[in-house]
Amino acid sequence: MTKLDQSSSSGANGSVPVTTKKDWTSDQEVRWCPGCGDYSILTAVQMLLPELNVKRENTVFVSGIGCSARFPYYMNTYGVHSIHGRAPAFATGLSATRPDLDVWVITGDGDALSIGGNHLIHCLRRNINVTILLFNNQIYGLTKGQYSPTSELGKVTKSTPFGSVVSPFNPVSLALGAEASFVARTHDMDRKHMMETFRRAHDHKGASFVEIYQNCNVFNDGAFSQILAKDARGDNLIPLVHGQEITFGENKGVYMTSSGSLVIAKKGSAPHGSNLLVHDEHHMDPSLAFALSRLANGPYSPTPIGVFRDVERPEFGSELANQVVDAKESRGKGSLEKLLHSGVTWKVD
Amino acid sequence: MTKLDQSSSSGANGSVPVTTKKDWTSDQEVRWCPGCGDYSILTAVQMLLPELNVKRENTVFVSGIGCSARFPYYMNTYGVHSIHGRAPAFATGLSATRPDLDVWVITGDGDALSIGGNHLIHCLRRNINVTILLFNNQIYGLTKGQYSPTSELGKVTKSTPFGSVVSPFNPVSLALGAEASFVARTHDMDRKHMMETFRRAHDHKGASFVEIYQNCNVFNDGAFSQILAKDARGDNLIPLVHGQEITFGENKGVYMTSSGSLVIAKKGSAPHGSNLLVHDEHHMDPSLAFALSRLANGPYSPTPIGVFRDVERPEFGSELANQVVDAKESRGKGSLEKLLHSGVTWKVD
Amino acid sequence: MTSETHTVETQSIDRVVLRFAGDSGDGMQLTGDRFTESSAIFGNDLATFPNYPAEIRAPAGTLAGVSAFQVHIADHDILTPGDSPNVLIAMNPAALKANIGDVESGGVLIVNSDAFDERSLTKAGYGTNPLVDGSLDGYIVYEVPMTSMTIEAAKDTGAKPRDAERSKNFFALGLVSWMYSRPENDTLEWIANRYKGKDTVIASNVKAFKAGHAFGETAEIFSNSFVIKPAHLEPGEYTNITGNQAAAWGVVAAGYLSGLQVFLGSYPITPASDILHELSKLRHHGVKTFQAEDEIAGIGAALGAAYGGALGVTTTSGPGMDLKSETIGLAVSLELPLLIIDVQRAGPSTGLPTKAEQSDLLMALHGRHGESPVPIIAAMTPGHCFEATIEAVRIAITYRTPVILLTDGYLANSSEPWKLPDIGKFKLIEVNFATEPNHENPDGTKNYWPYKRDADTLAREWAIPGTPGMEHRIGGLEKADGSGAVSYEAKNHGLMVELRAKKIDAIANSIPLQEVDDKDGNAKTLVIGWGSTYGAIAAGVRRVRAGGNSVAHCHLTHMNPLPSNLEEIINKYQKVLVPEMNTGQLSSVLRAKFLVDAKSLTKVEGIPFKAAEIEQAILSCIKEES
Amino acid sequence: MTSETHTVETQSIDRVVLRFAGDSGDGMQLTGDRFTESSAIFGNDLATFPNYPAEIRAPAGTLAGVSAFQVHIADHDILTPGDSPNVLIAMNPAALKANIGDVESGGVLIVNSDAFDERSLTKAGYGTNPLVDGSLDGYIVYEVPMTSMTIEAAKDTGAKPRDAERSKNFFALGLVSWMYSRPENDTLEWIANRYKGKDTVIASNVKAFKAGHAFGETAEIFSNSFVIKPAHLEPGEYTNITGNQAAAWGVVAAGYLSGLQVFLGSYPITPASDILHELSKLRHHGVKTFQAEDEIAGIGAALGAAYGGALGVTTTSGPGMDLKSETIGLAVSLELPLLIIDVQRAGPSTGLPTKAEQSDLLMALHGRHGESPVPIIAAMTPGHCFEATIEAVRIAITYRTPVILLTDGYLANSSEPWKLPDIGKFKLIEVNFATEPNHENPDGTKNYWPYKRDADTLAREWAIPGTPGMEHRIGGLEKADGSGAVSYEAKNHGLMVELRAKKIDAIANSIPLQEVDDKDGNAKTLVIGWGSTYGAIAAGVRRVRAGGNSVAHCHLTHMNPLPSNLEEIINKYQKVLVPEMNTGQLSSVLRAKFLVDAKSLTKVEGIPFKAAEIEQAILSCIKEES
Ligand SMILES: Cc1ncc(C[n+]2csc(CCOP(=O)(O)OP(=O)(O)O)c2C)c(N)n1
Ligand SMILES: Cc1ncc(C[n+]2csc(CCOP(=O)(O)OP(=O)(O)O)c2C)c(N)n1
Ligand code: SF4
Ligand code: SF4
Ligand SMILES: [Mg+2]
Ligand SMILES: [Mg+2]
Repeated sequence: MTKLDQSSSSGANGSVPVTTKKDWTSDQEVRWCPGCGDYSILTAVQMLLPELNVKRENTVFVSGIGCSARFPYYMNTYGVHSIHGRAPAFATGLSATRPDLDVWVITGDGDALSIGGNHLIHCLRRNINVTILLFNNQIYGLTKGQYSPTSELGKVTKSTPFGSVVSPFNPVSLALGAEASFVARTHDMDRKHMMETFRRAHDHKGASFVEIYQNCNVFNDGAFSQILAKDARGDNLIPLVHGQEITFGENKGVYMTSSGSLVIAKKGSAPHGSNLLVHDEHHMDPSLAFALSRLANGPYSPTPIGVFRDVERPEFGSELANQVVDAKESRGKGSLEKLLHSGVTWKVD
Repeated sequence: MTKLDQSSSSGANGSVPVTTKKDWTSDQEVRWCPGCGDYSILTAVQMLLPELNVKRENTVFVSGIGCSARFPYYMNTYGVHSIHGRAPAFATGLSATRPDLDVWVITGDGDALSIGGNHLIHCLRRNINVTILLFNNQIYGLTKGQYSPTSELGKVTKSTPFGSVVSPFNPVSLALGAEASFVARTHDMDRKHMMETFRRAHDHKGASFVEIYQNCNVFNDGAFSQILAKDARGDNLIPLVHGQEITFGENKGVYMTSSGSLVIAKKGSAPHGSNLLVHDEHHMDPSLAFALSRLANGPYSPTPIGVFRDVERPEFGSELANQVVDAKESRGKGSLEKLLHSGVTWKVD
Repeated sequence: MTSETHTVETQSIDRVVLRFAGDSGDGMQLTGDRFTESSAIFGNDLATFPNYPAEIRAPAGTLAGVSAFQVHIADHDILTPGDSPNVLIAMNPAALKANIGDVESGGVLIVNSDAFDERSLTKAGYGTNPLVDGSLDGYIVYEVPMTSMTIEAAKDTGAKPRDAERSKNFFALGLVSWMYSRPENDTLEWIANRYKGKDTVIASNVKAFKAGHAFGETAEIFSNSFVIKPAHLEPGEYTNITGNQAAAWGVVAAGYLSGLQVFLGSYPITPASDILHELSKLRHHGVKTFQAEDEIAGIGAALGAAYGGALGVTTTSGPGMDLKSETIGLAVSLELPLLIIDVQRAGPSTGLPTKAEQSDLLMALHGRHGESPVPIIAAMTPGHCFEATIEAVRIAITYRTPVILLTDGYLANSSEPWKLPDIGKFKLIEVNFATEPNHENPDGTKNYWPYKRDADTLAREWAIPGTPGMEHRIGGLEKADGSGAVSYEAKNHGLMVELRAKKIDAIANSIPLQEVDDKDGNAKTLVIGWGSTYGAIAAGVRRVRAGGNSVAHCHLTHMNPLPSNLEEIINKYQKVLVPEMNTGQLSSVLRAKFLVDAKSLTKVEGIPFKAAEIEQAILSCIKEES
Repeated sequence: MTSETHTVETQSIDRVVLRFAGDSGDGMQLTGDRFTESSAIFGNDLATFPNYPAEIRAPAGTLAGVSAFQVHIADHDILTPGDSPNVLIAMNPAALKANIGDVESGGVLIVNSDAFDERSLTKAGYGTNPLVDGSLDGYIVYEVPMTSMTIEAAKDTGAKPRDAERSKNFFALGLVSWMYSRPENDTLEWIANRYKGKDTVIASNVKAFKAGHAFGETAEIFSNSFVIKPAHLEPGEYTNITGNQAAAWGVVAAGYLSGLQVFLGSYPITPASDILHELSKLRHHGVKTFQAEDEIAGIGAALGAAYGGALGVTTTSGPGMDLKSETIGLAVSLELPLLIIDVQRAGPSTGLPTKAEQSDLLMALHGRHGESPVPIIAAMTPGHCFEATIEAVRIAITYRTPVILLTDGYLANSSEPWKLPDIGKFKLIEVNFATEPNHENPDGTKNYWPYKRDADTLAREWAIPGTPGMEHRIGGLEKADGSGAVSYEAKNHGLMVELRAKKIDAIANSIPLQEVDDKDGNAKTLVIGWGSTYGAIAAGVRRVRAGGNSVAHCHLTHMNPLPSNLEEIINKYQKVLVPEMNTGQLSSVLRAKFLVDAKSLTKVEGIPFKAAEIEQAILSCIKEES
């Protein structure tokens, strides 16, 4: 019988072998539709991992159910394809007991925001040490095309043949409203941006939340084309870079007006009294990050991408581990013997 | 066999008899602990209802489980004490099929934000026509004192004897992040403010969300005393009034700085370039309302009360009803006969 | 291809089982559906079995990606989609490999020979080409270069070759339509309709279809075409219907029959989603549908609607049933009508989402904490889903109780010609909302007691919001008998548990006596089945009888309560055989209730029984008869 | 009150059943607990039964607000908290009214006469004062002005009268301690400890306690005090333990025995919350606890922890079990160890949250979609919850399976003197994580197949993250036997369903043979029970035997699989009686499995059986013996 010492963080201490994308690729045939945006996300992750100084055996991908949720099968790491919506819950227990592991959560817009919405917001609030990649294709792919919580108002799908009558969530706003300490957005057409965003998310201590605009070419093709078509990107992607003024396209920028609202304007023609905003990821107050998330009500007009928020706050697993250490120190390490004698006892002879 | 015509909104059209608080009070003995804040909320609602021009038979209170969830038993209206966390789901089906009813959802911080978090945010997003009163006592009352999603970091309870290690939700921020069209906060020490807030919530078309600071004098006594103690209120409650400058206490106000952050300052000593904020409930962009919700990270420092946001957007039940009307118009009213013949048919003789 | 016409004989046959198989992307379900529909209109009896492997799209050409559609057409009434196909149409090597094992020996294989290149063979896991290595010697093989002929046929349509190629399923359909003498025009019209607005697609599909048809007629490789005469079905008007569609229509019909507004709260899940889709289309019938955030909200909203006096319905499959269990318990306690449709799929957990199983019966009976009995109905055939749904709603409304309707993935997607029911034959479902106070207080005032019961049905009197003077509060806590006030009293709880159980048991008084099919009255072995195994069991029984033996068959639709005469029936037979697509769930119920040594025949492979399997099992029972 | 001491006789008795009853706010649970503990330390055998009515605080003085605590103390080993109290201490009219019906006729009533004013009598629903209207004539009534004497006693402590009044439970405790000759010092120390820092409270409690004691000694109304000698319990060290505490300790012990980190993911719910509370205190034992957002997250996190190699545990009651069912199914499919503790309460739905029932057995067996068998263990007594928990964990780890442990609200809160187990007697629980590849590929390379099984146990080889070279992916989709890769293959699914079932059945090989208590070997009637009815059944059996009759008793702990010799045992008897606090759940299992005509004795009233009820039922069986 072999017992593994789970407390030693072999990931951080042991020497990490040099790997390539291939080492992180499992032998399973990838089963997404040809042309699906999931492929490029997979590639970005498989290309990033060799750069992260982590070991395969200390890496776990946990997913729910959905097309995106097949992701773990394609990674040559530990992986769990759990049940619909519950990946954050599963990952919480794993991360809380195994701080030595790198835990990634792979989820879809239905998985994370419909059935799994509660686990997601609590995972963010608690700042569980996991990296959450939300593949947002604004549709249910796996179940063949029903609308999702990110589908636009009026969307016609199998379950809404007369058009959906409800407004979508803005995943970034929701995450910020749920106290998330790391919130970012990227998209499946830009591998470099994905890799950089995932790296930042991975390196963040606590829960990291990344919304990825992902094209489902079978059930929702072109959902993002208004902003992601090659020639649309310049005018429609607003890159967020910490410490820099928020500008994009031709001379456009994001301004804070004197009444406290954000507007997009050309340099020079911004409203009187307004200031060009400088992006501050590390602001403890999430209000500005939230305001940025409201610039666009979906991928149909200029939309910020990059890291909205990255702040430090207590992370669940470490805090729990600290309580164990502290309690052992203050009350003495427990033993079965001590446990049994911890109440009032009496002897009968 | 009597069939009720469910489409006629007797509440709005029929003449509404004059009632008093007593008419809205059921014959059930109230079973909360003496001194519980729930009593004053009950009174506020029972005093408000006679003023709302609604009928008892068209009023339904739906609750989940918790001390607060006993509320419906004390109202002489229709009422359902459902299961833990699910009141918004139940109310959704009721409201969507019975637009003639006034549906109130009574819930607690555990009921609404822990087990029921997902239903809550989706109910808000969908703008279901319900009025949600969240009794936030920052504790689980009914199960005798475990911490809740609004309990402060470090809270010592039965389930966190070493102190909680997670940050609470800010219910107002969460609701705004979930696209809520009406968001307000009030407290159990001010009947007038409660009544006014509930009235506004009731009159709003779509989902209204009201957080009520409620004292649980048995398991979390004094949770709000830092801001609600009689002598603390002036300096710690920031009343939000639409169209007015946000000021409170002695000459204090809420300012928007030039870098886009909100600060509280004395008049005259506000940061250079900052503006005293004028409250606009009806701003479609929820960013400022969100920023206001971040002024305090819990009831321990100056906290806005009143209506944060009140905007109009499509309401689920009406939209659904419209689709039915439209479809009947465009495709002709259905019948069983038509249904059976709607596919390809052939005859065998 | 020559244009000269050679003569082929047209032979009359009584039945054939065809299976179309290809890549998930090849449109096999569509092809099968279309072939089915034209056969239906032609007047054959038929049964279908779509079988797609996975929830996701597997890489083209792999075994994992194979999708198949089996259809059985006949000139007489048939019961199943057939045990083994007589004809397999295989669009690529993977489709051949995945399906060849099922084809009858000596059967016909029509293969798309263009697809048998090196790469595709390897992908399918063939070491050598089966078309040349002799491994298909026991079959009649027709190699047809479908891809190239399709591209050729479509070359004038303006479609790019890559797009044109996608019409090859219509080539296959054309060929098979010729072989089985199906009328061409239906299909041509259908194509024009379905692809309206996409002219190039219409053109290339039409060209491909005609080319396939022509190929059969002209190429000298087919010596026969066949005709299968219309079946002598009961006179009436027919439509072809799947189980999911029939269930959806059943819901709407029950809405009309009860006069209640229909509200569906549901969350998508295979293989139940099509009920949601179908009902979502029916706004002009006044149907409101709501795609909830999850299954709990789906049933929660349905129950809320029911509380308001609507016909509340929720639809799901296994994993969703797990999640609904707490709310079903609430509905039991509130005593409100609610229809829960569980389209069973293979479990446990995510299991095999597209495969059928009957493994949720015990969950339907016991899958909630506490003593919370609910009635259970099971549908037997695709068309029967309609009636079974109405019956479930009748019980729900009459007895104020949630009812679970069990169908499964096989019924859901399979279709059969379904005779449109005579609307007059359905009884109205009486709702009887309470509108007057029913209790007199000691002081002479009157009020409404929500838990006063009808003496016969034990159903409670039900008043809905909006009714003046009937305001009341109910919930999931135990209620005092009659008044419905919260009660923690010990004896009252015992009484309420008993009343709830008795009410469900009393339903047995309103359901038909169980029928037994015991042709000659000589049978000593009784086969008891339930749900979708009906066709296979009845077919197996026919075979046994055709072999000169006697056997009786009882097929249950009311799973809880069981028909009141079932025990009596069972006691008449020496042997009881219970075939189920699970590990013996009904069998254990019968054993516990009637202390009968029921023998289980189980198959838990995600696919239906074959008639032959049933036949064998019956014959072994018969052998053991004393 | 005079200070002169009158002499009272001290009479030796062998047992007494006391019930303390008062308002929810009166501290009756505390009083009962304290009396219990001092009796335990004194060496009596005992059993307790706390019974608080509602989850909420009802208005003072109403029937709904009455809280009671019953304790049975004896000089010999006893099995239950007693059928009917010999002595009732009633703090107000409501407490008297709610409990008088249970008191033995001729029993002793000690009432707080101060509380019998007009208002309180009306609140309790008394038309006339029972202390004067003669309705208590059949009892020995002691009227004690507890409130006023308490205020009087505490007047020098500085406590305001309103606060001092709250010490009146200690007055009652003092009086009863005197009556039953309990040592005073224990309690005085305990008060000092418990209220440390609140000097006024300590002072007034101490004064009240002493005043009560003195009152008994001095007031000339009590003619007797009693002594109940220590019981001859098995030698050893004892502690007084409730079922919830024992279960919590069992979890920690199992952690030590297996060497695994303990992780509890749970959501509060009555009556299970105390397990969460207890485990949350045990950080120094390395225990990590997590109050999740709901039950689904609680079990999800526990399963995640289990996947990482921790001992994953989740605790709940009925409604929470409903919600956990989907994840239990996932655990079945992942074949990971997981402990699920269901502290059963009265259902359906919210039901009676503080009352006990055994109505979740069939849910534990069948409450998930698909074929997903799980082992089930039931605890028999409060102390037995410790062992039962360890056994459940042993099975979970050894067989890589979720295990459901059933306790109930009665076990959860009742206590008994529990002999500390000899730690040496517990076997270590071998985990055997896999660390080396176990499969050789055709090309000679090796890798890890997560679904290779041990030939004996059929448990799969289990590697956890962090183990180099063992990386693998698993999920809820059906898996190929051995490799664990996703498989949609029909036969494989059948095989996996079978393997999972066989694995659970195989557990029967590792559990002890069922023991039967058939004293004289002459019994023709066998009583089979399970879970918390142990005490009542054993006591009933004793009574029957005391009456000169023979009866056998078997009490099950392993509910699934059942012990391998159970059928054989059952077949030895003519009659089988199955008493259960449900409508006959185990009974139906036994009927289905063994075709035995088991007779149900059911009680679904939220309260335990009385020994007398069991006795009666056995006697009627015996009468029918042939
Ligand atoms: C409990 C449960 N409910 C429903 C389903 C069916 N289901 C599987 S995936 C899915 C939604 C998928 O959408 P999304 O999360 O957006 O993933 P995508 O396929 O688009 O990547 C649903 C409804 C399920 N597997 N389990
Ligand atoms: C499914 C389920 N889980 C848990 C419970 C137990 N429970 C009842 S109320 C409650 C929390 C109450 O807290 P809150 O919502 O804040 O209401 P309060 O009592 O404070 O008003 C819990 C955990 C339950 N009844 N049902
Ligand atoms: S259905 Fe959409 S999301 Fe799923 S694999 Fe295909 S393209 Fe990708
Ligand atoms: S426990 Fe707290 S919230 Fe509940 S009734 Fe008592 S004081 Fe109010
Ligand atoms: Mg999606
Ligand atoms: Mg609360």
